[in-house]
Amino acid sequence: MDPVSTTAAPSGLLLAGSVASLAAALWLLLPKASDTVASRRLGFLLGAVALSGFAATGRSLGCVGEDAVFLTVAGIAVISGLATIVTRSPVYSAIWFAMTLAGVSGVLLVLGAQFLGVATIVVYAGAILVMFLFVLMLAQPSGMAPYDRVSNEPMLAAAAGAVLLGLLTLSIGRLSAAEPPACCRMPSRAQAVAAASVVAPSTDAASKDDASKDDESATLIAPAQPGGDTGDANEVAHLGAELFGRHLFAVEVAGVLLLVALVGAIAVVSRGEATETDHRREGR
Amino acid sequence: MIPATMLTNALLVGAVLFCLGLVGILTRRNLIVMFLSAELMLQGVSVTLVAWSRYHGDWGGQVLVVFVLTVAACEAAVALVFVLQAFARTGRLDASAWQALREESLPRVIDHELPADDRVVPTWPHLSPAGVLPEGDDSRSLERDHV
Amino acid sequence: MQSSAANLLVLVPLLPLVGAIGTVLLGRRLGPRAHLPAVAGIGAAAVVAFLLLLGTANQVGGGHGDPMRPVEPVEMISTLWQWATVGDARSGDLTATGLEAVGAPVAPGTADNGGAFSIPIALRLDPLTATLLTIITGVGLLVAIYSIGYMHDDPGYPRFFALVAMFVFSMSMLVAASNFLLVYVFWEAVGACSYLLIGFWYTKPEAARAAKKAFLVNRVGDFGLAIATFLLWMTYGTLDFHDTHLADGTIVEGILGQIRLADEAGYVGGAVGTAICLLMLLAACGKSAQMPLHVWLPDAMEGPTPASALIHAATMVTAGIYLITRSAPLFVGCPGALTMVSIVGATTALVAALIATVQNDLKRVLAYSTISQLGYMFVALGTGTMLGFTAAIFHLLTHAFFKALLFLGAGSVMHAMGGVIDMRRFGGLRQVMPITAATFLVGACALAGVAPFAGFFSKDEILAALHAKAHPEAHGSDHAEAGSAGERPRDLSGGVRLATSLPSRPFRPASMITRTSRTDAAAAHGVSSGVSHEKVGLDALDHPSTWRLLFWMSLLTAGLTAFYTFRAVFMTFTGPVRVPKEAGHHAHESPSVMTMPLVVLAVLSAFAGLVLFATNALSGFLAATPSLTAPALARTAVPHVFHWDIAIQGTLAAAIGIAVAAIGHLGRRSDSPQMERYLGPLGGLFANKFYFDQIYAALIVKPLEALSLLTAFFDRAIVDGTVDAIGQVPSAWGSAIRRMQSGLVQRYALAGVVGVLAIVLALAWQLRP
Amino acid sequence: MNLLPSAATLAALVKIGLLVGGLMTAAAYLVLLERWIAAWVQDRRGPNRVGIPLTKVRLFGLGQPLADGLKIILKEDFTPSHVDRVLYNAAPLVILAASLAIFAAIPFGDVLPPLGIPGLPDPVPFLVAPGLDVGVLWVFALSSIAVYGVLLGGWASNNKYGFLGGLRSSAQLVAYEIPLGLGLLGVVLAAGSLRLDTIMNAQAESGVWYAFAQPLGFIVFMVASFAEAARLPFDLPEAEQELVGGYHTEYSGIKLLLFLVAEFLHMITAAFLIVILFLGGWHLWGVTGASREIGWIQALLRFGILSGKILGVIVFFMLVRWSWPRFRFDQLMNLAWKVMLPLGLVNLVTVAAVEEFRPQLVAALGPGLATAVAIALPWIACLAGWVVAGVFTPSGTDNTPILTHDPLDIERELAEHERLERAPHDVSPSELAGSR
Repeated sequence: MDPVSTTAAPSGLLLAGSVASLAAALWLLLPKASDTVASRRLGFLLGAVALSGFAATGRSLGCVGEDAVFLTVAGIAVISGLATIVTRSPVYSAIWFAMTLAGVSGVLLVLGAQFLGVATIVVYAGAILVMFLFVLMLAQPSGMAPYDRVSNEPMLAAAAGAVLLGLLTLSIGRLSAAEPPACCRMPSRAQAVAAASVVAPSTDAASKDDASKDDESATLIAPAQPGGDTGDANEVAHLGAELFGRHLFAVEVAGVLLLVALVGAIAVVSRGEATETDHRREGR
Repeated sequence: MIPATMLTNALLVGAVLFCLGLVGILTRRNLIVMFLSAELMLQGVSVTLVAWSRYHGDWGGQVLVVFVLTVAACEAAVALVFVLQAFARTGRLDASAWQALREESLPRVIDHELPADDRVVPTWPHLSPAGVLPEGDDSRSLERDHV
Repeated sequence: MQSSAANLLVLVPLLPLVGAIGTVLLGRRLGPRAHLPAVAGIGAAAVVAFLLLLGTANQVGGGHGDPMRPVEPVEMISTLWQWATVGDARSGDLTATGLEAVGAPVAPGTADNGGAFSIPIALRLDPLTATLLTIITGVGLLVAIYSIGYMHDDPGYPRFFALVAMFVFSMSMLVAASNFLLVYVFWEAVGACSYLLIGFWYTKPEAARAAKKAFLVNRVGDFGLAIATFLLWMTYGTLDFHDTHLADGTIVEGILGQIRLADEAGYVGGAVGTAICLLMLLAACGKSAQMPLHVWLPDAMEGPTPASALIHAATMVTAGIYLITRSAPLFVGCPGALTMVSIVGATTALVAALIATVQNDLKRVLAYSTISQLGYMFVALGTGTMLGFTAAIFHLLTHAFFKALLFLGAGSVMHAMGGVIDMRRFGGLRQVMPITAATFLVGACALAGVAPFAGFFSKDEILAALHAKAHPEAHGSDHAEAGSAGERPRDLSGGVRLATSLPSRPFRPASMITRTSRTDAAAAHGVSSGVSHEKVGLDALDHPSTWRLLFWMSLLTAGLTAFYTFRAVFMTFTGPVRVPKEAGHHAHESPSVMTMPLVVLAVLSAFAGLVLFATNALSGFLAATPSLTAPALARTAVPHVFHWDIAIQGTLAAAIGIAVAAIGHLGRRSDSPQMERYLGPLGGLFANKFYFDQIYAALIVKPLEALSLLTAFFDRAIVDGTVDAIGQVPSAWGSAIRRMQSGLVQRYALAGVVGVLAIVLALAWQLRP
Repeated sequence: MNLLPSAATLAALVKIGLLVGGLMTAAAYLVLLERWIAAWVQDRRGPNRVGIPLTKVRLFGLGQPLADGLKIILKEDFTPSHVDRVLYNAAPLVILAASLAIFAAIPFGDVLPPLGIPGLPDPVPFLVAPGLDVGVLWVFALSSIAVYGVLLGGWASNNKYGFLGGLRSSAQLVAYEIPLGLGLLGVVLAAGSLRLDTIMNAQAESGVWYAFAQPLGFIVFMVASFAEAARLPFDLPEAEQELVGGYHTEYSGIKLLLFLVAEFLHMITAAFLIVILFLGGWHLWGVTGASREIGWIQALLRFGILSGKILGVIVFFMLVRWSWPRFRFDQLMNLAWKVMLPLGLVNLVTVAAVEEFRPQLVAALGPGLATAVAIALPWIACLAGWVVAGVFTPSGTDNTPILTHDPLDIERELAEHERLERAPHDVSPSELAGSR
């Protein structure tokens, strides 16, 4: 695909319409005192309009065939994300967020970041979100509370979010419309690698070291590998090398951070429990 | 390496997720939903980082996402503990229950207009009692009233 | 000699200051001995002051004898440090335009000063200062010793002594300072001490009110001194009394420095000079309780009696006398102002004496007597002659003794009578407290001018000085050498004109006026016109007929003085013995710590006048004071003569007064019908003190109160209202904005997001393609 | 763009079909096997009657799964009125889908001979998603997705038994993922890859199964697998005596079937992982060889060996179920955090050290002796860890419940209950989900 799209720059009208409809949609969808079924339906409709408007503004709807998987997972991510923030029940919010995670994971897989895609599921869906659900269910077993049925300043926040999205879309659209600035141009080495990988996929210099262990040729579960890029056949190995090579210190720091968070969490919780047991002992 | 269209696609997805998370954290009052929204923003950032990383053929973005995951895990652990403590104090997961930082003479912000809970409360199945009922308050139900 | 004398001079104020601080610091710990630091300090200062007096007298030389001999001025300056120095205080233009517009030329020798302004903390020692220092510390010491007995039960015992010592310090500095600004500073300081001592029993409403009144009335005079000081600096470019030898060899001529004193034309006359002198007169009126600012002194008797004796009889009230004496050359340049001094003094003396005749409060009698005697001194000062100045100081000296004696005696009576001071409620006390009665009688004789007590001689000199002015021809022979001085060519024109108006012989002071401000003098006599006529009118007062009137007024005052003094003596100490019941059972003679100072003062009152007059020590000594060595003044020096005629007149007046008092009061009950019932309407006038307070209340206090109410209203309603309204603006803003501080974190976050969005939008708008 | 599915896609579809069919059948017959084993263990008769319908042929009761399946499918799909319908219906689907999707990354080894189909590699790996670089992580990811089925099913049922079962399950699964991962990490470290087939091949090539090379890791992984599969003695989520039926108390009919199938799929997954990671996969010394060039016979042999090993592990699972009593929940958690986690760390460190110094060992001792030392060291670590854990872990030695009060004191229970009612937030999660 041509990296520089030939369509005109995003029309300001379209963008403004998208922003307005997104703001209206968010406002209609967010929990409020004056909710009706009709308003929520209108909100959904407007939301769809707004998202398609943004997509059109982003000018990336040219090729459905190759991007179908991407569109699917991205759609799942975005719609679930919208549902996450507008659903009344926090449990449903969490479920929708899990769906978002699935979508994001899909997006990451499409982008060729296998490890991160799966790690997102493992870490977020498997651990973090389960803990959230756990707490939610413990703290709020009935599922919905009065404060879940109202929002804080929905109109202003929706407008702010929509305007921010409009700005981001504008800049993203301009990014693709314009010649990539010098800072954004591909490094020459990467270009060379890309060119080489198109000609002879198995001779990727970067993956040669691991070729002995790499029995399978480059057939990935993610169908969308534009350009037959095999640079990530050993994605995990590369990422690991990067992590434990250049960023070793940062990894250590992150490990310490995890440890500190763990100790801190346990300290706060166990202090509460200590009082509990004290109370009991006193009662005996 | 990914083409520029894929880049913009992914960036757009990231931007949408980020903004949705932003709106969520600003509007929703349930502490946990607020955290979910924050995580949603992190997801948007992660998508953006990975997209740029793949576009440039540079691993830095993905490394950063790994750290984002790490920090998110830490944040979740600590935040959940605090949410639980907050819940223990107020009995609610309401962010608006914490207003102590307000101006001294200002009154507490109270929701005067709450939407009616329009869900149908189902009638529960009742079993005929067997054995001796313990002495106690009949009005106090051990069941949850609804989901 | 100079350095050691200067070092000693520093001790005079320093020791009482140390005593005051010591009393403040140690007062509570010392308890009943809290007087020790103060008394020790004052006593030491008194010794030092007496030594200095002797030293100065030694330096003056024989001092006695020939007044015709040109006297070498004796002056020792010790500059402790520079208090403030300003390179060019005058903007330069002011000398060129401001003063010329007034019409007074800058005095010669001052223009090159360049506007430099410096205040040296300089102390001076000259005969006048030495005399006054001795009086201050001596009387202060006696009063302090007396107070040990008088104040012994007072809860504010240490405070009293601290204040007394502080007052002695301030007063010593006032007379020892060699700079008008320092004079002003300590002028205020003694005022403050006076205020604190009058209001010593501050829980008593009358005392607090009297203190306030004294302070406020004094402010009027202080204001005059402040303006006078400003004018002096503007006119002479310096405030120092003495000449200053700068490091680069130039000499800054002091206002009373020897260079300027030697120059006949060294002093500014005319409008500016008269203004300065009148403003100083105003200041002196305030401090020395002269009309119309005398009203505070009688009320000041609410303070402790020793304080009254020290401050409001012997020392502080003489500050005005000192100021005028010190500024004598300035006054001599302005005869109108001089005459005003005499007029004010004579009027005050007469009015106060009249009021005193009907007072029943012993201390108030003495207070009005003080006012009257101060008026006497002013009359003498106003003559502008050497004789007048020395007479004034002489009377000051003797008055300090006998008035302190009388006050302390009154205090002794009051002490014994349990605080009662109304003469009608007791009588015949000479049998109860003989020492007090005897010493009081000595003091009364001195005050009344009975020969040979001290008052007789000093009063006689004052009357003589007046007589010389009133009858210049009668004293002509004494002015023989003055005439030749007046015929110097530069003085000729004015002198001739004045000579035409006074054909008998040229009058020296007048010729001096014509020299310093000859155009004004010319205008005064109609030769040329166009300059202000008020000044002419003022100078025109300087006429023998005026002085004749003043002489007779003084003589009348002398008679009245004798009358009211002996009225008080008779009412208090003669007749049947009566003691008020407040006195209880301790109506007895005061303790020796109180009577001893009385005796000392009585001795001084009895013999000081005779000794000083007979030896002529004082006038010879004072003549060495630089201020009094101005040529114009020195020419008025007369040989030491005892004027029999005037003495006889004065004694006659006193005798008449005493006789009338004896007829009215001797041997009668003091609560019997009084003399004033014969006065008719005048009695009411006297008893109400000539309605001064009422007039002030009506003319000044009431309008001021109305104005105050108006301005208060303006201040509170309009000024404060405006300020409050301005203050309400941010407050309103704040109360509007702080509603945003709801405590809801999400709203804060929303505000942050909106702000960031605004910034991003602005940036995007700026960076748009 | 060619809209026709490519050969790879077609192959994937074929594999998926084979897998799903095989797994479903296996699940059904594993139920029968379990009942047989239960009967055998308890010395009674198991199901042995249902044979071919309409005939008298019994076939040892092999028809029983079909009959059971038919019955449960044809039962009324009853949905209680008080449930959250959406999640109630979604939960079994989620858990089944996750359980099935795990198999996308599980290799059956090079069990197919070269087929020569264009567009496909030779030999075709029997693996739905070949080339997935993160196979192990994929397994992890989907098993954690499966938690949602349990959690949501329990919550959506709006039943306190179901709710507690769901909570217990989630806590248990999250807790045991860590020892599971630690056991796995040793293997990953030794093999140098996250791909399951690579790990399998590594064992075949060296001839040393990781169960022998890393005994501690094997034990930890085994125990954690039991817990992950919620098999006895770790079946706390559905402990019948306590929670009626656990998270699927309110389920019936085909939805219950889905849950049960998913449970068996979990067990199968666990067996697969144990075999692939620790027991050499299709490798058997002297029988299969390690070559990648194989013929049909070799391929079938390997498949048979793999299946046999898996069956053996499953039988072991079932024997354990009928041999051991259930843990208490606090014991379960203690085991996870205080025993398994440290042991897993010990294993990981040992393996890391051995792998780090293996080249030096080989250089110093020669290949044979080096391998012996590399095996001996983890065994020493295993024994030491075992002893230390046994000495220092109280819950491992003392199984009696820690009673803080008389459990029969009704008054106190009521007071406690009232206190908790007054301040429900004071209950800590472990307390709520605990033995009380």
